[in-house]
Order: sequence, then structure tokens, then C-alpha cells
Amino acid sequence: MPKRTLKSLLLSLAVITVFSVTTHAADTIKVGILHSLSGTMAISETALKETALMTIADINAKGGVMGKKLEPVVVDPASNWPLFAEKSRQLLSKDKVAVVFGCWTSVSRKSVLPVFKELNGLLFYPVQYEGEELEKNVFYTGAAPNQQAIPAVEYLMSKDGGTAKRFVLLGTDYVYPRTTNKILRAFLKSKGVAEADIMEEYTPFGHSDYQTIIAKIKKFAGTGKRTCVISTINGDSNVPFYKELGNAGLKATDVPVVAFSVGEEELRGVDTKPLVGHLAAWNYFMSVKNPQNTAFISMYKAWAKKQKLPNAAKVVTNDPMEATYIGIHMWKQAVEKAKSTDVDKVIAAMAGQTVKAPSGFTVTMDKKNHHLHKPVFIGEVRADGQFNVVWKTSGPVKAQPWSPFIPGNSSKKDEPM
Amino acid sequence: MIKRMFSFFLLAAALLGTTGPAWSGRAVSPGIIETLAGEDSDAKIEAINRLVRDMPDQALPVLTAMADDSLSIADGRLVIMDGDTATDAVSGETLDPAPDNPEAITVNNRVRSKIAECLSALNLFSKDRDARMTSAADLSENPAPESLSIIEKALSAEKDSEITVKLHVARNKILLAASDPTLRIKAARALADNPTPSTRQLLAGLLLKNGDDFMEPDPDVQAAAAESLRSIDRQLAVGDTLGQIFTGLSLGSLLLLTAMGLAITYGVMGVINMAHGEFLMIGAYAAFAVQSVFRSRFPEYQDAYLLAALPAGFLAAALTGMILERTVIRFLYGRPLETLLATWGLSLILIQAVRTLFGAQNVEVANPAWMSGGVAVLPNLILPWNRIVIIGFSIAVLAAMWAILNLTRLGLFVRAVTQNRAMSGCVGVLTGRVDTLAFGLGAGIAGIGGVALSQVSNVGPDMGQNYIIDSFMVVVLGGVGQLAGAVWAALGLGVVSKFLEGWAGAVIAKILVLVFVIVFIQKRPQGMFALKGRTVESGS
Amino acid sequence: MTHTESLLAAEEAEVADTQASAPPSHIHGQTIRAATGIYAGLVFVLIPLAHLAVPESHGLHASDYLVTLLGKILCYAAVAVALDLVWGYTGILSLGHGVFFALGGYAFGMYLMRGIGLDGSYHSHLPDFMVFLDWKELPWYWLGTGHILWAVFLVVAVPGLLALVFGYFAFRSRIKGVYFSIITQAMTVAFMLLFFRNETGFGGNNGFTDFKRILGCSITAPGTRIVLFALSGALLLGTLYLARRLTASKFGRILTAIRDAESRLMFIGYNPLYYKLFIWTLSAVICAVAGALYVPQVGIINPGEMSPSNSIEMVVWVAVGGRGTLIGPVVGAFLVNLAKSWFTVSFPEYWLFFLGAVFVIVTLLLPHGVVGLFKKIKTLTKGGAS
Amino acid sequence: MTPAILRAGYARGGNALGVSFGHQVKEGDLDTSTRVIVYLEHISVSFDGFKALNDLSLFIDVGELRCIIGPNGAGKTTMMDVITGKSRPDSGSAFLGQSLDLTRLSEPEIAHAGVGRKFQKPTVFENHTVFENMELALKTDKRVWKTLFAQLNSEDTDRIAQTLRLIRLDGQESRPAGLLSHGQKQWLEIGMLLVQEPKLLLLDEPVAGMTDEETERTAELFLSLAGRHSLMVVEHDMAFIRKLGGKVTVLHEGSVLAEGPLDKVQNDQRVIDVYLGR
Repeated sequence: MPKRTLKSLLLSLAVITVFSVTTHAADTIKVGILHSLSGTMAISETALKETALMTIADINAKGGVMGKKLEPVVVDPASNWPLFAEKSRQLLSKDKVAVVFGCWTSVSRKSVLPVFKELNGLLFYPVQYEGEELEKNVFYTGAAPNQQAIPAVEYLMSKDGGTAKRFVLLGTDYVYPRTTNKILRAFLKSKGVAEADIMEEYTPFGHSDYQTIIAKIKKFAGTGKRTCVISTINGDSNVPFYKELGNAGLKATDVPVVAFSVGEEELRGVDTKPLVGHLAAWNYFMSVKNPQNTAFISMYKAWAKKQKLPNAAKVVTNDPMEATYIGIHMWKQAVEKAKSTDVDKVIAAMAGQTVKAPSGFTVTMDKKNHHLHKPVFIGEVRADGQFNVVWKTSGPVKAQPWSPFIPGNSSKKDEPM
Repeated sequence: MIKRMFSFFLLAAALLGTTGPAWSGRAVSPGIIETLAGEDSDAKIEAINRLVRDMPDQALPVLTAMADDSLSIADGRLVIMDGDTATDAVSGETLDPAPDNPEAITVNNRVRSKIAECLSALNLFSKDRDARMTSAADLSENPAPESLSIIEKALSAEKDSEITVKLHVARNKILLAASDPTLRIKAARALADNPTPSTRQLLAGLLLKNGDDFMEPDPDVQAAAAESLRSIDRQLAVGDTLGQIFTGLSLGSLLLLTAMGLAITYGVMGVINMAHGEFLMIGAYAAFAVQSVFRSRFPEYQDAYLLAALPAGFLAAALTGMILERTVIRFLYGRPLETLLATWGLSLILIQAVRTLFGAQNVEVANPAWMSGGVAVLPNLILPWNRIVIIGFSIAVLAAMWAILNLTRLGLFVRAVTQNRAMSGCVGVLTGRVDTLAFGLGAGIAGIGGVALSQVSNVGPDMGQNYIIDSFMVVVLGGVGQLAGAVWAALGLGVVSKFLEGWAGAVIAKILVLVFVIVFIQKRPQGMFALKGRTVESGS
Repeated sequence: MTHTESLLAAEEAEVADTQASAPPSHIHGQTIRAATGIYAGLVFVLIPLAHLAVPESHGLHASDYLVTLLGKILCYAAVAVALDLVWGYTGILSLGHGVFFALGGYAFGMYLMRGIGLDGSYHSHLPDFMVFLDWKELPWYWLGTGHILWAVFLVVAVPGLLALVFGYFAFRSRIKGVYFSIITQAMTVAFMLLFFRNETGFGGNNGFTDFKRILGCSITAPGTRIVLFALSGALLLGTLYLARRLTASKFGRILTAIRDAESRLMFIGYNPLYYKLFIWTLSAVICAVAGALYVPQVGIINPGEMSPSNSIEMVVWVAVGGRGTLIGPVVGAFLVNLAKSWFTVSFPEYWLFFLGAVFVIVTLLLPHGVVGLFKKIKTLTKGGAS
Repeated sequence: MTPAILRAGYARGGNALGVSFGHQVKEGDLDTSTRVIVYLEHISVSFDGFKALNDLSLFIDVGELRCIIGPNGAGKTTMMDVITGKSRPDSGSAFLGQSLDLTRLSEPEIAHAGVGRKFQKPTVFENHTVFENMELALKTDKRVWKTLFAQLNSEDTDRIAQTLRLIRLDGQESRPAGLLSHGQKQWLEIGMLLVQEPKLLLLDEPVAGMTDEETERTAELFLSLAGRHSLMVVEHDMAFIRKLGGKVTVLHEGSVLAEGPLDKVQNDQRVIDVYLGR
């Protein structure tokens, strides 16, 4: 064994020890928060991180879970999908967190999924999505298509919604809009709407010039039959779209637009006066009047002031924040019921959990399909950037992750494999 | 649609009936008030009908307030809430102790369009000319057959020519469905000179086939309708192409505004500034800051905030540009690849700084009143004001920049330094200061571009990212160091991508534009308007 | 100044700053052999042992998080060396190597997606995203991706061909310096938008995820993970060896000559077009292979990989490490990526400040990167007689 | 006056696109049967209106040592650019030997065909050692594939060592070229030219900045080369040109003003007015 290679082996041994030493802290339960704080998704996810931290601080103030304080571990995957996977592996294997609240876009969820399945982690996904997924390790507190897209279209076809006959399916070229539009197209066909009365249009990521699209919509709507636009445009592109809509003289009374990824947060970046009357479909609106909601809003406003968030006075709460809030509380109740943070026990204990949600309804976690039974609201944009609820379901609606309108879903069981 | 118009007739007739004394003073019956505040929109519409029928004069203020969500109910009375002053909707006198718990009356689209329709009916005979004009215009869009009599009555009473034209159109549209074919032919022919999409739809409706025969039995009427349809289509086609050209010009002018700053920093000075997008953002945030100052300090001049935002945007970006030039870029002249990397680093720092300062969310920059909405140049072509202003504005900035570069002493120095830094130094030009000023000028113009952008697109920390590549495309395509090149390249790219988008959809259009630029640069590496002459020939 | 001279002057000005230290000929063979010994010991013996043999609880155990992280950085290091060959040695700054990296990833990703077989959530022989997009059969370019040999061929052939065609036309029309960088950036954006479209048949913006197995063995098994890790290590070693042989040979000297005075080279009879094309295509293929090894370890490939910021970050690794040297890019890749992993945990908000500051400091103060700094210190301490 | 044979040669050498795809000009291509190595006929080159060369015609015989003089901007360097393929003439024809059309071939092909050039400002590969500079200039097959596996055989190293002795840089093999003095760089460039074994040497102000002793030695070197190689020397140093003793061509505003032995040219009135007199 020549002297040189022996020296090299010793050196490399030292290198490994440096890397793999982990610290152990016994008295707190570690909770992972996986939201992008930089990059394109920071616009939406920063608010979720703040909501999670607020809820955890609130729980800790009220005695924590099973007597132990919750220790939040915040990481920034920086809107970079492989980094989502790396960070979740780090949270699960290095920091050994009991649960992770995180992700926003479907691609971030898809990229962390294999890690959670491999390390048997537990993820709470708070955002509405295209469905077509049901995993043992994930709880979906956002809306499935039948809890957002379908009720919105039904409303538009109803007398109140303006008896729309022609539909423009407009979205960013992105898996969520593609799948949602596929489901809606099948739904409209089942309602007898002709192919010619449906126009599907996609814009690239970060598109900011909607003149041609608006011209196309005007032409499509110009044939007299009542027309409406179902928009799955995401993120920043909504601002130029609505600005162009306002200036092109397309009023909500002529061609109403219903959007699925425009909430109070996004409206803060738009001049809402010309948009009065346009619609959005969510499972929660800030303007909903009930005691839980007033408590939720005042708690968040106090938190924003305490954390000195930028323009803290004008902070708003939206659906994904409510979903995060519900998710954390449900997880807490499940842990207390299972009396352990072991993932499989918690998953079992999650079935049937209920929380009195800020939306004013009691939302329950379905026994089998890991989705929430949630109420659906249709809100019209008001001049002050809030929504006033013009329609809501009588009670919470059961989620259908496998949409009946996609062929091959009928054979699917309504529970994780 | 038709049913809606029927109710319009119902209440207009009622209006005719009660031309008697105005029913002022009578309080609105409590029954109506509750239903107005209720949830069920059918009941609401019924209440509105009764309100308009019983007391038309009071209905006007109540409905206008209801339309813009400022109507509410406080202790049994209809109250109009305007900020913190409350006025009684019916009697109009202000209530000193403004009621503490006003409960707003919410309105959905269906009720809102019903209100609009009632307002136009009420206004058809109002004294104020504009009110009559808007209601006639609404009427001419889609008149219901039953309102023929009111239209004819209004026609006889109407003096203003513009309004009569609208009323005639409404009348003809109804006569299209008249029983007597001769009336139908006259109406169809008359409609040829009202090329709006709704007229086209009505005429097309006649020629629709159910089964094998047309909706319109009479062959002569079919011929007249078809003929008017053709002439309308021609006029509409003109509108469409004009619209497309306008959209191209508008995008082109925006590209020009965003790229012009780069034309100086890169075109003239040769500095590869990857932080150019961030100067746009700084300009946009300056506009936001000025707007919030105007909103809080002098709300009455709110619409003039943009005029203050332009110098603010210019100064903010120019200042940042100069600071960056002094600290970093000054050491990297003549080393283009290093400048590219250093300025990319600076752009990351600027983005994160703004994100921590203003927050990650978009901030709202509203169009001032004189820039919102649009002007209907042709029936089917509405040109938004903000885009018209931006086109004009880009021409003004172009002229200003051309003047600065070619007429002023600073311009002379800038051009001298960039062509031969050493020699300008020898003849006494303070090259260091000129570089800073030139870079500041480029950054400032990008700031102004940012202010213009804030009127059209979103204002967020990383808005600059998606303009950086387009700006480089424009400058490189136009030809380095050539202002004219940047202008033609920007307008060309704008129009081409808009036509492509119309033809192949937005995604393919963007890809094709990028591929076109790559191929173009292969053929003419110096860009469209290459600087001829020996210096450039060798210094490629 | 007659125009030929001004051309050479411009050439001179652009090159004055890249007075890169002469190729590391003076690092004598001894240290290189020692470094390779340590490297091989770590990658092929110790870390695999620490991961497989040493039990979980033991301090010396290399967790799979660590193995995946290091494997990923090894792939990045290979990309950095390939980029350094093109930029540090030949003076061509490419802002588009992210495309070759991602295309290699996609080519191998297709094989991995076919490997899922019937275990997808729809239990169909088609990948999941094709099922809910209602496609009945595989598009033509997916045929044959079931067999690993064809997949490996695609990994090399597709990016190689793209580099060949793009490079040939760009170099033939003598596009140099910043023009070249900008059109490579335009290329990345064009490809990103193309792959974002769902109809292009690569899973739109979700891309490929949820891989199950390679060559039959499950992708999450420690054994497979270590094999992939070792392969990435081998790729880096092979790239370094190939780069060493190339840069030390006459071919390498011609590359540096292209960087320093391309026109002079033309007048002594060399046609720089084919030299640039050769090294450009070679570096693209290395990037593609690195991308192919990166994807199974990270578990996802989507159009985000092709974003311009990714390609520019690759350039940063080379700049930080020190371009024009071979070990520089490797050091740069490790430094920046480890900092990224550490920063996004402890100071999430300040990561971008750090990355931005690194850019500025390296270009301003450390033109020859960390390795250059190290050499300068070494020469200063040894009294300057190198 | 270009004979039909040239047309034939023209067809074989280039192709439609005007660029031969890296086809190496083989040994036998350069046909100098008519004892003339360079034909320049009615060459005009203009940059955006400025006429750098204006209907210039010039012929250089094989083995001849021709001097070119003329005021700055007379087109001396542009003419060299045309010969080496750096710039393409707007009109006129330029041929190397009988068959190689210089307006069609690319710079590397012309260089490989046997045209060596030394630039006005000495340009060498700064980061390479003196030896490496020479190695690169060696006359070998310069295509990628060959270079990849190129090995320096003993005969090459001898030739380099011998040339280095000739240009008095024999002790400096391992020094980076960037550290040489101006004169030494001139010599290195000349050395690189020699190992290229070109048929025609284009030397642009080779002695500028050299000491008298070095200028003396350069003249002896050029004289020894004449005969085996043809040389075209552009220079302002009249003493140096007198020493070379070759035929002199005076260029003025892009065309030939006068041509002949130095004495005849120096007394030509037109030359005096334009060049020497002022």
C-alpha cells in the first residue's frame, strides 16, 4: 500500500465525517415549510410561508402539540423545480421533519412527490390543481376541478350568471390549464354545447401583450350569442390581461370573465375599477362574513404588523392561505388523535378530521380520498379589490380527484393505491 | 336576450303612461327596500321594475348608486354611502349622524345589466343630451321588437342628429323582422351603412339555414341582406386589419421604449448591460411611488400623477445607473464578456433588493382617467387610450434622444468617447464623467420606458426579466450604434410578432420570432443598419 | 491606423483581460496523480462504502441526501469543464449550454418514462401525461426509447447534431463575442417555449417525473443511487482527462490561439471554423451526457432547466473557479452549488444577494477566479520564482 | 489579359458558393508555369464610397523581391488584404499563379497555398512560448483531424531550431511570446513566416522599430530568400529599400503611380510631388 494512497484515504474519510454529522433536538417537533421566497413563484408563495409561520406561532402560544413546541424549518426552493426535490429530501432525511407544508405549482408538487413516497414523508398541498392525482403521502387542502371549475361554468350557464352559450377557454400554456380545459370541454359537450361555440387559446409563460387575444375574443363574442371567458391564466400575466380587458371596452355585463388563479393577492397588483363584475371561483373569499374569518383576518393583520411585512396595512387573505391554515390545524388534530407524529399513524388519524374554517363552513377531510369537502363560492370583483359572493353551494362539496369527464377515470378507485 | 328587452318595453310604456306630476316626496315602500337588499336576483329585478314604474324620478338616483355599489340600507332607509357622507337616496338630503351599520346592497351581473337597461330607458327622454345619447347607443346595439313604438316616439321628439342616426339603426334592426317584406328590404339595405358586429350578426341570422331553407323566406330580402352583409364584412375587414396594424405598432412602440435605453448603453457605448431590465423595473416602481404619494397627499390631482412619474422614473433609474457605472462598470470597459456577467449579478441584487423593500407581490399602478378606456375609431375597432398615448410618447422620447445625441455637446462627447476613448481623452474630454453621464442617460431612458410599461403590464420585482432578451434582439437586429436601426427593428418585430400571433397563436409566434432573429444575425452579423466604413469593418 | 491593425487592436483589447495563466504545464505530473488518487478513492470506494455498508445511525454514514447532492454537483462540474473548454480556452462565451444539458436529460428521461411501464397512475403503457391529454399512441420521436442503447444514442446524437448545425452556421458567418452569446441565449428561450407547449409531447411544464426504474432495478434503491453517483464521478474524471489531453496538445494551443488572435491564425493557414465547431460540439455532448446522468438522480426534468438564468449560472461556476484552467471550473461548480444549498436553508432571502455579489466580485477583483487567486498567493509566498 | 486557361483554373478551384469547404489546396495546385506568381488586374476596393484601391494592376514574378512604397492611405495594406483574402475587391481579378482565384479562396486556403504575411504591428500568440508559436506556423496539414494526433518529429524540431538561430531567438524557446521586445516580436513573426515555407512573403513594414544593426540583418535575410521565395516588402525606410535593390512600385491613392528601379522612381517628377517632395 504505497504511502501516497494511504494518505489520500485518510483525507477523504475526514471529509465525509464533516458532512454527515447531524444534530438531534428532542423537545420540539420539526415542521417543514417549503415555499419559494425568490423567483417567479415568490409573488404567491411568500404569503403562504407567512400564514404557516403565523399558524404555528399561534399553536405554540396555545401550548403546542402534545406539549411540544412546533419548530418551523423554512427553506427556499427559489421557484427551481429540482431544488424543490433536493430541499424536500433534505427536510425529510436530514432535518427529519414530521410534516411539510408547501408547494404551489403542480410541477413543484410533481417534483417532490417521488421523494415523499420514497422516504414516506407527509405533504400538505394548499393550492387548487388539475386533479388526476391521489397519493398516500399527500393531503390536498386546495380545490379539485369539480370544486372550482365545474361549479363556475354551471353558474355562468345559469340565469344569474347570464345564460352563456359560447365559451372561450383561455389559459397559460401549462398543465393545469390544459387539464382543466379538457375537463371543461367534456363537461360542456355533455351539456350540449357545440364544438363551434368553444374557443381554446393559450399564451406562453410570461406573456404580457394580450391585444390580439382580446381582439379574437371580441370577434368570437360578436356573433350575438351570449359569450363568457373561462381564464386559467396564471401569475403575473393576469395583470396585463385585465388591464387590456378594461381598456378594450369589454365590460363584465357584455362578456363576463371567470378566473381560477386570481385571488385577493393578485388583485392588489391591478386597478380593479374597470374590472367590476368579473368573476372568480374559490372555496374562500376574504369578504365572507363570519366570526372565524374575522378572527383569521385580524390574526394575519397583527402578524403582518409584527413581522413588519412590506405594506403590512393592506395585507389580504386568500383561498390558499385559508387552505394552509386548515391543513396545519387538521394535522395538529390528527397528531393529537394518533398520539404520535409517525406518518402512517397520522395519515390514518387524518380521515374524517373536521375544522371550523374561516370560509364559514365546517370542512371535513374525506375518509378515503385525501381531499377536503369544501364549499364553493363565486365572487364578483368589487371596485375596492375585494370580491362580493354572488353564489355559493349550500354545503361543502366532496372532491373528485379523478374527474368523470376524462376517459379511463371511471375505473379508478377513490382512494390512494 | 329578447326576454330582457320585453321588460324594457313594459316599463318604458309605463313611463309614457305616467307623464303626470312627479311623485316626489312619496317614500319608497318598505317591501321594495327588503327585496332590494335580499339575495334572490329575480325578486330584485321585480322590485326594480316596480320602483321605476311607480316613481321614475326617484328611481334614477337609486339605480345609479346601486350600479356602482354605493347603495346600502341603514335603519330602514335607502342610503347612498360616499366615503363617510351618507345621503338619503330618495329625498337627497344628507344625514348628519351617518348611520353606523349601513348594509351594502350587492348586485350581480344579471341585475347590473338590468339596471343599465332601466337607466337607458329612463334617460331616453331626459333633458341631458349625453344621457340620451348613451341610451340610444345601448338601444341600437340590440333593440327588442316591442320597443318599436317608443323608438318612433323618441325619433319624432329627437332633434340631435347623432342620436337620431342611432335611433334609426335601432328601428331598422327591428324592421328586419317586420311582416311586410318591402319594409324588411328597406331596413336590410339601410343597415349596410352601420357596420357593427351586432348588425352583422342580425343579417347573418337571416341567412342562417334551419333544415334546407333560409330563416328569411323572401328571396329579395335574402338578396338585400346578403348584399349588405358583404359590404359590412368589407368594412369590418378594414377594421380588423387596422386593428392588427395598431396592435403591432403598439407592441413595437413598447419594444422601442424598452430597448432605446439599451441602444445607448450597448449600441453607442458598447456596454453589455444585463441589468437593463431592472432599470425598467425601477422606473415602474418610481411610477408606483409617485402614484401612492399623489393618492395620499393630493388626491384631486391624482390623474396628473403620470406627468410627475416620468421625471421621477428617469431620475431614479439614471441615478441607479450612474452609481452602478461608477462602482462596477467603469472598470470593465473594453471587456464585454466580463461586463455581461457583472451586470447580471447586479440585476440579481436589484431584484432581491426591491423584493425585500416592496414585497414579492405585484404593486398596483392604475391608468390615470385620461388614459383609461378606449376610443371607438370604427364600430368594431376600439383603440385603448393608454396604447395611443404610449405610441405618441415613444415618438417624443425618440426625438428627444436623437436631439440629445446629435445636437447637444454631451451627445458629441458620448459619440466621441465611444468611437475612440483614448483620443477623446487626449483632446481633453473628461471620458470618465462622459461615460457616467451617458450610462445614466441610457438608464434614465430605460426608467421612462418602465413608467410606460407600468401602464400596460404588471409591476413586480422580476418584471425586467422578460424584456431583457427582447431589448437585446431589437438593438442587435437594428444594428449597433444606429438609432434608426433600433426604431425599424422594434416596429418590425412588433408588427411581425402580432401578425404571427394572429395566425399561429402566441406561443408559436414567440418561437418563430426568436428563430428569425437567430437566422437574421447569421446573415447580417452587423444588423440591419450596419455602420459602414473602415472602423466597424474591422472591429466586428 | 489601417483597418487590419484596428481589427487586431480590437482583438487585442478584448483579449488583454483574458491574460489567463499559461496552461497548467508547470503543475508537475506528481500532484495530478495524487489528486486523481484522492478523487478516485472518494468517489469509487469511500462514499459508496459509507452509503451502503455503514449503518444509518453511524456518524460516518453518507445519507442519500448527501449522495444525490454530490452526484448532482459532479454532473454540474462536468458541464463547467465542458463550458470552460469553449469559453476559457477558445474564447467563445456560450449562454446556451443549458439547452444541451436539458436535451440530454430529456432524451434519457424518455427512456425513464418508458421504464415506468404500467405502474403509472393510469396503468397504461403510455406515460401519464399522454393519457390525460387523450393521446392514443406514442409520437414518432418516442419510438425505440424503451431500449437503453437507443436512449444513450439519442442523448449523444440529438444535442450533438443541434450543436453541429447551430455552430456551423454561426461560426461560418464569423459571429464572435457578444453577438454569439446573445443568439445562444435566444436559442435557449426558443427551446424553452417549445418544450413548454404540451403538444410538443414532452409533458409541457411538468416535464418528466416519478421515475420508477432503470434497466429493471428500482431507481430509489441505494445500489442504483451509488451506481449513478459513481457514473457521474467517472464522467467528470473522463472529461478532465480528455480536456487535459486536448489542452496540452497542439490542438489545445490552437484553441488558445483562436481566443487570443484568431485572425493571425487564419493567415498561417488554420481554418478556425472547424476547430471551433469540433470543440463546440464536443462540449455540447459532454453537457448532454451530464444532463442524462443528472435526471435520474434528481428525479425530474422540465423546461425550467432551459431557462436563460440556468445557462448563465453555469458560466458563473467557470468564472468563480477560474476559466482557462481545468481544475478551476470543478472548484467553481462545487463552491457555488454548495453555497446555494447552504444559503437557501440558513438565509433564504439573502441567497440572491450572495449570488449577485459573487458575480460582481469575481469579474471585478478575481478575473482568474479562485484558482487564479490560489496560484497568485502560491507564487507570492514562494518568493515569486515559480 | 487573363488567358482562357485561368478561367478553367478558376472553375476547378472555387465553387458556386464561393467558399470551398475546407478543401486543402494541394501541392500541385499552384501552377507558376508563366513565371508570374501574383496577377492583380483592375482591382478596386471601396469602403462606403472611399476608394481604397482604384483600378490597380500589379504583377510579381516568381522569386522576385518587390518593394512597395507610398504615402499613408495609398492602399498598400488594402492590397495585401486582397491578396490574402482579407477583403474582397469590388471589381477586377486577382490570381495566385495561373489557377488560384484569390477572390474565391478563404484566408486559410490562401495561406496554405503558400502566401505568408507579416502584419504592420507584430502579432504573435502572446500566451504561447516562442517555440509553440513556431510550431503552430510549421508547414503541415492544418486540418482538425490531422492536428488532433499531430506529433512533432525530429526533422520539424531541427527546422524550428535552425530558424530560431537564424532570427537570433535560439535561447528564448520557452519564454512566452508576450514578454519579447518589439524588435524580437518582429523577428519571431518573420521566423514564423519562414517555417511556413510560403511561396510568396508579404512583409508590411518589417523593419519598423528595429535598430540599424537589426535592419541590416533583415536586409541580408530577405536578399538570401529572394530566388527561392518571392517577396513583397512594404516599407518607408528608403535606405533599407536601397539595400534590397529590387524593383520598386509606388502606390498613390489606390493605384500604381510609377514602377522601376529605385533611382528611376526617385527622380520621377510625379513621385516627388506626391511622396518624396512634400
